[in-house]
Amino acid sequence: MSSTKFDMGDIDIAWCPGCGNFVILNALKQALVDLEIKPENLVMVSGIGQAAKMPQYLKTNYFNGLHGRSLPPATAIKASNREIVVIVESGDGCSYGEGGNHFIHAIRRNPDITNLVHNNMVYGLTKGQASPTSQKGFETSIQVKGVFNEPLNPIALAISLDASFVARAFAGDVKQTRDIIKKAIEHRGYALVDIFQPCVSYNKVNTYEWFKNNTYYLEEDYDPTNKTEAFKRSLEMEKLPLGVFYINEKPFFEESLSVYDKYEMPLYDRTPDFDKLSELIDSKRGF
Amino acid sequence: MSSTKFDMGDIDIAWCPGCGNFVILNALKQALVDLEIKPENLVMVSGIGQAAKMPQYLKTNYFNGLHGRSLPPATAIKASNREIVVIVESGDGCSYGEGGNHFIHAIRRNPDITNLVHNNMVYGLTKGQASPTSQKGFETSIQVKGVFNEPLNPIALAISLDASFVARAFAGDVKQTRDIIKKAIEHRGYALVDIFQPCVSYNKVNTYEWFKNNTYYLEEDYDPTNKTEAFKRSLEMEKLPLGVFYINEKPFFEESLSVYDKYEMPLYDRTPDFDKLSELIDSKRGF
Amino acid sequence: MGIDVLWNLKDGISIVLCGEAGQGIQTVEYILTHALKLSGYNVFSTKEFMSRIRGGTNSTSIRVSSNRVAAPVDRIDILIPFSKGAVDHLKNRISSETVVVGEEKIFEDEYRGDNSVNIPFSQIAAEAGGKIYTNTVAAAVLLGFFEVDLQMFYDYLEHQFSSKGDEVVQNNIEAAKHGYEACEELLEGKKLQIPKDDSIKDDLLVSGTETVAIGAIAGGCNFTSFYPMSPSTGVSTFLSKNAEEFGIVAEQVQDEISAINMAIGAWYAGARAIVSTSGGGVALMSEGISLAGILETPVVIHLAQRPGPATGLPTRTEQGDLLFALFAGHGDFPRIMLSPGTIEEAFYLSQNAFNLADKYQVPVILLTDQFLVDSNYNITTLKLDDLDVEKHIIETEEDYKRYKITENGISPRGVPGYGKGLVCADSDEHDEAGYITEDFDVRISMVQKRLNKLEVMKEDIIPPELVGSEDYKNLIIAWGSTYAAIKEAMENIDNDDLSMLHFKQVYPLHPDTAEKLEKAEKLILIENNATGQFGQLLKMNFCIDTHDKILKYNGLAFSVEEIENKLRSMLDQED
Amino acid sequence: MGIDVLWNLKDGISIVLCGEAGQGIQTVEYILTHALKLSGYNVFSTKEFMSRIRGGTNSTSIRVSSNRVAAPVDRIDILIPFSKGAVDHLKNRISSETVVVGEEKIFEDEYRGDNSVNIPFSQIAAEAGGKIYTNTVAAAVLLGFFEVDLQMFYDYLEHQFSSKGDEVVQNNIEAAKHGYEACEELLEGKKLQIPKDDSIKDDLLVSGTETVAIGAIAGGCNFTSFYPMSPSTGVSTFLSKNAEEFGIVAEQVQDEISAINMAIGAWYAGARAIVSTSGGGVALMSEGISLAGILETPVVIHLAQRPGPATGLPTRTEQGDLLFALFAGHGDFPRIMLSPGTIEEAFYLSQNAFNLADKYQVPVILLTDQFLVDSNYNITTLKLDDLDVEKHIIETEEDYKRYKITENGISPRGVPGYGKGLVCADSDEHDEAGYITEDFDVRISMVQKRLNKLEVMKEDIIPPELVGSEDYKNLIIAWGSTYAAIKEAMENIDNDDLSMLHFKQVYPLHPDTAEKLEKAEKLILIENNATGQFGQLLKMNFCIDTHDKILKYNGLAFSVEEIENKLRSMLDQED
Ligand SMILES: Cc1ncc(C[n+]2csc(CCOP(=O)(O)OP(=O)(O)O)c2C)c(N)n1
Ligand SMILES: Cc1ncc(C[n+]2csc(CCOP(=O)(O)OP(=O)(O)O)c2C)c(N)n1
Ligand code: SF4
Ligand code: SF4
Ligand SMILES: [Mg+2]
Ligand SMILES: [Mg+2]
Repeated sequence: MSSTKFDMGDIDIAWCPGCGNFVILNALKQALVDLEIKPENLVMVSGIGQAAKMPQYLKTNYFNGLHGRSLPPATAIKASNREIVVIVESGDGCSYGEGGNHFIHAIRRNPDITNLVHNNMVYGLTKGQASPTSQKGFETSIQVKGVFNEPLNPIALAISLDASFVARAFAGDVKQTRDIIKKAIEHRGYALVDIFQPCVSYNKVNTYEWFKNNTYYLEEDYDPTNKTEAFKRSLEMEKLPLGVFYINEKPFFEESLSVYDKYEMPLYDRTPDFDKLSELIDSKRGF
Repeated sequence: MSSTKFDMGDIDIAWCPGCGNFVILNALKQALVDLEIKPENLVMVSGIGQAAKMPQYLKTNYFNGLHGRSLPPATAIKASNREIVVIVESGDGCSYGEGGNHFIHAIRRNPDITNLVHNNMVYGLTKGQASPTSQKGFETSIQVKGVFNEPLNPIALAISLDASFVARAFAGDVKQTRDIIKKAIEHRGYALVDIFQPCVSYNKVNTYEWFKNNTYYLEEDYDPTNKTEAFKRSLEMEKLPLGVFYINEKPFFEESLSVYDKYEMPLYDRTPDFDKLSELIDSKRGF
Repeated sequence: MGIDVLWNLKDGISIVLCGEAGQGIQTVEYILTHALKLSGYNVFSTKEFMSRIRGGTNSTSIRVSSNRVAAPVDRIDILIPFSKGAVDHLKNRISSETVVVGEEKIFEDEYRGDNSVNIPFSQIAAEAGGKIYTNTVAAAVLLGFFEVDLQMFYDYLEHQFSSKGDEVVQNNIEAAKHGYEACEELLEGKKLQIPKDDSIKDDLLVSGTETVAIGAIAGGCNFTSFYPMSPSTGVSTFLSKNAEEFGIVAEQVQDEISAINMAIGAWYAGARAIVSTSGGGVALMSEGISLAGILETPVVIHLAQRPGPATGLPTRTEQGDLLFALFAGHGDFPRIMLSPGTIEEAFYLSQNAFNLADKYQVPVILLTDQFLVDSNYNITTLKLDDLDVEKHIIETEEDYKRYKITENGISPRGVPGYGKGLVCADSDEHDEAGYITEDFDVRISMVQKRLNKLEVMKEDIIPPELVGSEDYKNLIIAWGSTYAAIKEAMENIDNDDLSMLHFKQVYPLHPDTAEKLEKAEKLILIENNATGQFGQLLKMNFCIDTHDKILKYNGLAFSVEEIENKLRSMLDQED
Repeated sequence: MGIDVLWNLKDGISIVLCGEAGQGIQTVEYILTHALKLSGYNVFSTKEFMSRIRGGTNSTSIRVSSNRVAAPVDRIDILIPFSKGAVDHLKNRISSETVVVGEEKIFEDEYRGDNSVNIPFSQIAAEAGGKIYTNTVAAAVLLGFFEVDLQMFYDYLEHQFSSKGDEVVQNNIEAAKHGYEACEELLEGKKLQIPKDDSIKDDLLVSGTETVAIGAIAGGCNFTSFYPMSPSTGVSTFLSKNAEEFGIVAEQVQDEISAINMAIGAWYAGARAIVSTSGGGVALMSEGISLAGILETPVVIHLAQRPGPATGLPTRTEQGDLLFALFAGHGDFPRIMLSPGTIEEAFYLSQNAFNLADKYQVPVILLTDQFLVDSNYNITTLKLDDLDVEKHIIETEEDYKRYKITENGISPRGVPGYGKGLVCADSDEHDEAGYITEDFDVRISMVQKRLNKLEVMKEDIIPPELVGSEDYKNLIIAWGSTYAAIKEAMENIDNDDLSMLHFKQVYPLHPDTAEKLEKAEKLILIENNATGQFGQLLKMNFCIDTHDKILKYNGLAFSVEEIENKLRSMLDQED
């Protein structure tokens, strides 16, 4: 891949050789370049995990917070400075396990951010336990008899909550992944991209091969604005569809914030109006 | 209503006169009597809120835990003693706000418990803030310009996660509510009953009247085993359907627990096998 | 005796309103305190109430006084019962001097002391147009005891009810008139002789909740994320209501974990954020506080304490979260903890919290409690003149390093999008540029850099206030909201050897503290908790133990008499 | 010199394996330590590794010794580099006595001291069938230094690889043979002269992780809910693997909040539950700990510490969560905190934690750290004979009251479904029967009842261990996992005036502690954290300050030499 302004140069990347994360990194960089986003104007927000190391490998601003807690700071960053592009990137455990409550409520709140979830169906960084998306029967050091719980279907869940943009990608395909990411970033409102990402170290079931054999792209003429249809497609299990499942253009969070009614500038540039505050204080002299 | 073995006698109930919670209390007691459940054999588990005071008003065992945290202890109680009937009861804020992550993962785990959510579309106990199910535009002391967020649709969400039993009731109708609760308790696996509950003090929009005018019962011949259909019905907004939306019989959590493979008795009745443990320890003497 | 016992009162009077939740006692309180303040009386009010919306028994205690007062007393001069059980609820506070005023049928079966008078509030109201005017009648009756400008009251009613139509306004005014007249009849034209002072009319009448929130706005707060929790919700509500006016992003979120992580994100982006919560909320925020610690991101946390553990007594008061808040969050990192003694201080400390957080890039915890936030009284003003929103944000250069090692340990803080540099913040241990590192030496330098702030911030530590003479033998140690009750008790005792050292900054402690403690022969610790947590903190810091303790933990704040009696018996024992 | 420097070693040898994550260093460690233990050598191993799955540079330090050892040393006698950068990673520990053994091409560009020998591991492996046998070669080479029964090794290989087919087994054995021969050639038939002891062959070779988990099972643990988090995950993994065999409900849950609330629910229902986590997890559990406090529900929490704040250094070690854990959770309530000094103690304390929790109905926190849980060594046994699973559950009567006020404050604990009574547990303040109350007097009695346990539990406080003479002048104060390193350093120094007081129970502290501290002229605090947290705790409890501090907080455990040197210079200064 050609060099971009987001390249970090010769750094040590802590991922395993062959990991799907490398492809996602490339796809993202390409998307950012294509969209002409400036590094200074981007904040990557992540939780903790292998996927969550992503921001370290791009030359840009980042906020690498707590495991499971990437969406709240991301929402706040965007609300504090609308001029910034905010991309949240984390793993399936981080996003749907520890971070599950933020996930469902971020969908409801609909901030204008992009959420890339590296879904390797396993906990990578902590060495191979099941994640919320691990498939039934998946055996690990902990789930010795295989996973019993129903895997979480993030696509169906997001659609059920009427998310603004819902897509699925596969890290085996850098081009389409790049394109889906681009659409997600361009979309105004909360955009989820669940990315199938092979983990070569801990997931020997859901491999590149497996994903290739068990996925296909939604048809060209697929209409992503029909919710029930989108839901139906999200339930397909025999072969898992890839692409943009659902788009639901609606007002996004920052549009609801009165702070931007009169002024454009980000919050860091503001000071309180002491005259008004004096008035408020004085109002407490009366009834 | 006739007296039951669950009656507490002449106690001071901390709910407002006219609150929908009274009806739910009655419906629940009737259901318990009809199902011939013994007070000693039942554990009510709740979070914190007005709805969560319910267990105080029934003569039975209870575990009144933390706000938002009713499902984890409930799951554990059932797993520790399968002979006990476990009913979780809490408000919409408790269950879908603070407790959102437990909600989605309890659905996945599918313990054999019943979850009654008193959905008054408002935070009662903390005096009238919006809850996750508050409708758009709902004005409160905090949401002074009305609620902006998309209300959470618990029925759609539960179906999207393939919950085992999903129903909605309305506290204006004690009989049907009782019957739905009975079905939920009888169902083996996680059963959600979202109960529309008028809050006469803080929700002046979604009143008895409003619920009456805006709901109807699913048809007699409605088939609750069709997931896509159930989802579709869960999206109906003009009039909100009541009844059992979705039933999906599947193995429940306690069936996956090897502790009950050989022995029936609850965990409190067990002691570790020191002979086996000696063997385990001795195995550490070799390679 | 009846009403006559009241004529002895020269300095002030204590009025208690008691009834069920939902009966509108707070409306009566509001009218009474505001009308009296506007008539030139000092007023103070405080509430104790149950965790329910309707029913139960709640009370509001109001003091009207010649001096400024800010603390509760046990004494009740006039008790107005609004519901059955009200008089009984307060039986321990009823003395032979207490006059119960109200509808006899409400309290006839209960112990009501020696003096009670029947004023049929609801009947008067009914005559004026309906029982719904009962609160207006009650307020008017109470105003009848004082020299007040009634027109002001009528204006208020007009303003308040104009949206409900002329009839409602007129009925209210009618009810007020009749109530006032009923009182005049009862008093036979006499009035209470409590001195007024015209200058008071111009005072502010505010609650702790309001001063915390106004302080936040004055501190440049433009972001708040919160989850409702008694007794902290009022601050969030106030900020939400004023969000549009003052340019604040105010968002109720799904849980406290979101609240703190949002607030930290907001500060990272250059906003000034507060989270307002109670102990249980801070428990959930503990990991987030630790995050702020390693990110060196400022954040302001308002912790309005209530009695724990867990849900505890949700609407009551306690100072039980001091040590918990001090160590909340894993690992070693510095923080600042402030705890106002008065509602004025609540304003200044809340304002200052934002500057301190920004300057030192640490979490600042403002510890109040239900008593403080739910108390109201008149104060002369909240001065903005000398206050500054001190921003410590820099415009970044291309080679900007967020965690640059500097002499004093504080790395200039950039925000994304302002300047040419990149701002990389990391919850893992990181190098100067913010990237994850496992280098052992870098780790050491980062730990030292963070902890070094405890040194640097010494210059800004708010010294404890010495109340009383410098030549003390007995020194009371106190912090936070107990200030006024102790001070008033001390004034009553009037003992030259007795002073109080009151802490407004409870961590880090001022370095001169040890010296001041050592000067005393006897240290008397007064805390509204069960284990004397601040005493433990003093030991931990200075190896100095207190000799006596006055602790209270039933869910109520200290009354003046309680402290006075305990102190007197301690001081007596000495002789 | 080369290999010859090794012949001086009589008491023991320190071997370090260093390479990338994923290279299988742990396999070599496993073979080596087990084969040597089974041959009659004392062994100890400890790891330091990065937070990544492949790549980077990790090392495992192994000691083979005539005495039992349980602490790391800085000294390296034999260093086996498995990857480029390995030798460099350890350059500070390489001395003129260090022999680097391995493939020259890996370390030729790095500083490797004066003695290195080339053994082409991978080439030998290739000859035996492929590079994948490199680890087997390396293990065999290392075994070549010792007197070992090779057949045992071959049996292990056979057992280990039988599922992969005969060829793999044969190739492994071939690789092992060649490796061993290569070493014999190098040593010219000589062997290290470290004394063996046949009785060691029967020892257990276990890690801290294993002893904590086995202790839990011995304590009757039959429930564990957890969310993975380094370095605590091993305990959860062990329990999960043995869940079927020992009748344990072992469930990985969605987050730590679920974990603690489940565990509390399980105890409520009569199970015996543990949660295993690290500091960040306990931060999230803070509210749940407070819940256990007011419910008076027992719960056992294993806190395996790692350096914070926040994510910090996820795979490293520290003792930085002591004060945080002590005060985690809002409100005042008692708890017990245990911290093993050795892996045997980890077993006994883990077992005991369940009995203590059950007896006193409080949260019991077992504080370990990455160093302790990831260390392995041989111990004679873990004795079950004297251990009891002491259950404190009663069968309830019809009028059962969960929170009955009793003389000592402990209310007999019933569980639902066992007996005729009802078990009502409430996170609000409650009356004896468990129902919510706001009665002020009941509140006081419940607070006192809960806090009174701190008195009652004194009888079970584990006294600190005095290591060294009773007649000390200088007393080292330590707690938890630093035990062995300090003890060995003390043995090396051999100073009669120097003793150590080592705490295994860190809260509440044994009442005799003050007396023991006061006896010393000088107190030397040794802690693996930046602020001397245990020292602060001592001050808080006894108003006694320590004089000197040895603190370490770079993410690594103390080595023997480090402590020895620091102590020597402190003691020297004295003279
Ligand atoms: C509060 C908390 N709990 C647990 C952890 C440990 N932890 C770090 S990453 C991780 C899971 C990673 O899985 P995932 O999010 O799927 O990311 P991946 O490594 O697979 O990319 C866990 C459990 C943590 N850092 N913080
Ligand atoms: C951790 C925590 N946060 C906040 C609260 C305060 N709180 C108590 S009940 C409640 C909301 C109640 O709303 P809901 O669950 O809908 O129940 P309702 O009262 O409407 O029945 C809140 C926010 C709490 N007790 N604990
Ligand atoms: S463990 Fe899995 S997810 Fe992590 S870097 Fe390796 S291959 Fe990728
Ligand atoms: S506040 Fe609402 S929910 Fe609560 S008791 Fe009153 S009516 Fe019912
Ligand atoms: Mg993953
Ligand atoms: Mg509600």
